[in-house]
Amino acid sequence: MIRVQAEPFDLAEAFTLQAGRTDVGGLACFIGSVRDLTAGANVTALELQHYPGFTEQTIQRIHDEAAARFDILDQLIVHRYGKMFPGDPIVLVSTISTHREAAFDGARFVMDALKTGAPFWKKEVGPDGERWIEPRSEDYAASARWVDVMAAEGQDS
Amino acid sequence: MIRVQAEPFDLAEAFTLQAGRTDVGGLACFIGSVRDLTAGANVTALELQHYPGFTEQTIQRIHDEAAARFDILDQLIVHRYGKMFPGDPIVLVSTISTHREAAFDGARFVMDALKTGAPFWKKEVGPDGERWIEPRSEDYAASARWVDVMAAEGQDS
Amino acid sequence: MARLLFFGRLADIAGGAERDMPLSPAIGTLTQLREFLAKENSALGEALERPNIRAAINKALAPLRGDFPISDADEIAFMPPLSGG
Amino acid sequence: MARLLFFGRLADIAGGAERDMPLSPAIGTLTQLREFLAKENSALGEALERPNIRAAINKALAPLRGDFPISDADEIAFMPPLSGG
Repeated sequence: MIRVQAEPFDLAEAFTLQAGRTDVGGLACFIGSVRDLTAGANVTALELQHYPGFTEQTIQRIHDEAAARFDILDQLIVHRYGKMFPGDPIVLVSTISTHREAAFDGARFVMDALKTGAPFWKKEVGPDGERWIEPRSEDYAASARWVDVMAAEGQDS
Repeated sequence: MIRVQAEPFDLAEAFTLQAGRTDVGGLACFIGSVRDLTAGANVTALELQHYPGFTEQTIQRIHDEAAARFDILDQLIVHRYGKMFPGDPIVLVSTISTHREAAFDGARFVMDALKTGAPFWKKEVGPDGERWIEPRSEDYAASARWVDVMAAEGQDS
Repeated sequence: MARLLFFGRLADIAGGAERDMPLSPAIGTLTQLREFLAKENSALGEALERPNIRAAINKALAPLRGDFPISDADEIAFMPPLSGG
Repeated sequence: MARLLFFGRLADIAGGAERDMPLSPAIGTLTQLREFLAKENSALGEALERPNIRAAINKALAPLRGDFPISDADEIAFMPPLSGG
């Protein structure tokens, strides 16, 4: 399931995927939060803009791609938009699988894909004003890595 | 922090690492649970034996190695022993970092290291009796991978 | 009436995140729209020239260059590099 | 009195997970202890020959083969492959 929302989410939602199940060997989850310092600049708030409809649709596509590529039983992606402050969670990704490898791979793939492929735009607010921020070069490299991995495994169709 | 205990643990403990902090960009966590089916055999219970003292000391060493190898701010490893049933969580690993890469790498390293390096012995109980189980060949490969990764990066001393 | 959407820094440059605009017959492709906008606002024109800008027509990605057709009922979005997660 | 600990399947083969045993002067190394145990219980002797068995003396890993010294006050653990997580 995917959700895009302005409201804070409950971190424990990460674990709802495996509630009542006995076929889950591993659950991997990731929480991304606002930091008070990025690239050496102080951050007092972060504003995430999204494109209603298009954002959900794009995240759903990332979700479906993860489901197709990895042996995961289920996954949850929750992403906030709006104004957030240091310490506030922005995104939650959780995956379950019979074994840990697919759970880890799935969660990491989704995070890498969100970083450069999810329609959000981030404005950092700091003591010196506001600035739009873009993915780091490491983020583009991380996304590209999955293309290489899949090509190497001959699974990219 | 590491803990080895017979009692069930609260999954939400995974998130205590980042409580009140504003320097955390990513938290990665993993929960390993008892499955009702392994390698095609039904499982009604899993008994984990440990070696009091030695088990804690070995997990502490894995913890310290993860801290040295990855740019993580903090980590939590909780591992149960004793009799568990399908659906019961066995292990919780949680890591926090400024960026997601180190958090993911740290959590995965710890899990891979626990699988083949933590002093526990597992007995599966099923309808056909009991059997001791050992790591899968994939588990040994996963542990060995980190040695290769570190050697390739020239960080293994 | 077409609806133009500018995201991220593009909204600052365009002077607003949304704009409703009738498309004259002379503006029948994304490239023609970009050229029209560049004439009005050269900073916006330059910003839309950058290679990492994406466009979506009615919430489907569309090539920003070339003669991708647009019509007067379309929602046309201009997006700088995405940054989720 | 030395304390022997057998973990996992080794406890089944040894007939118990723990055993307190005085070490005679003839049993001064891990190899000599293994040989002694093998004479008593050939199945255990064979199990301890397997290359994936580890030993720990007073909770520190020790090489199972060779002349690693042991003494009458030691806690000596024999461990089949570890499987955590």
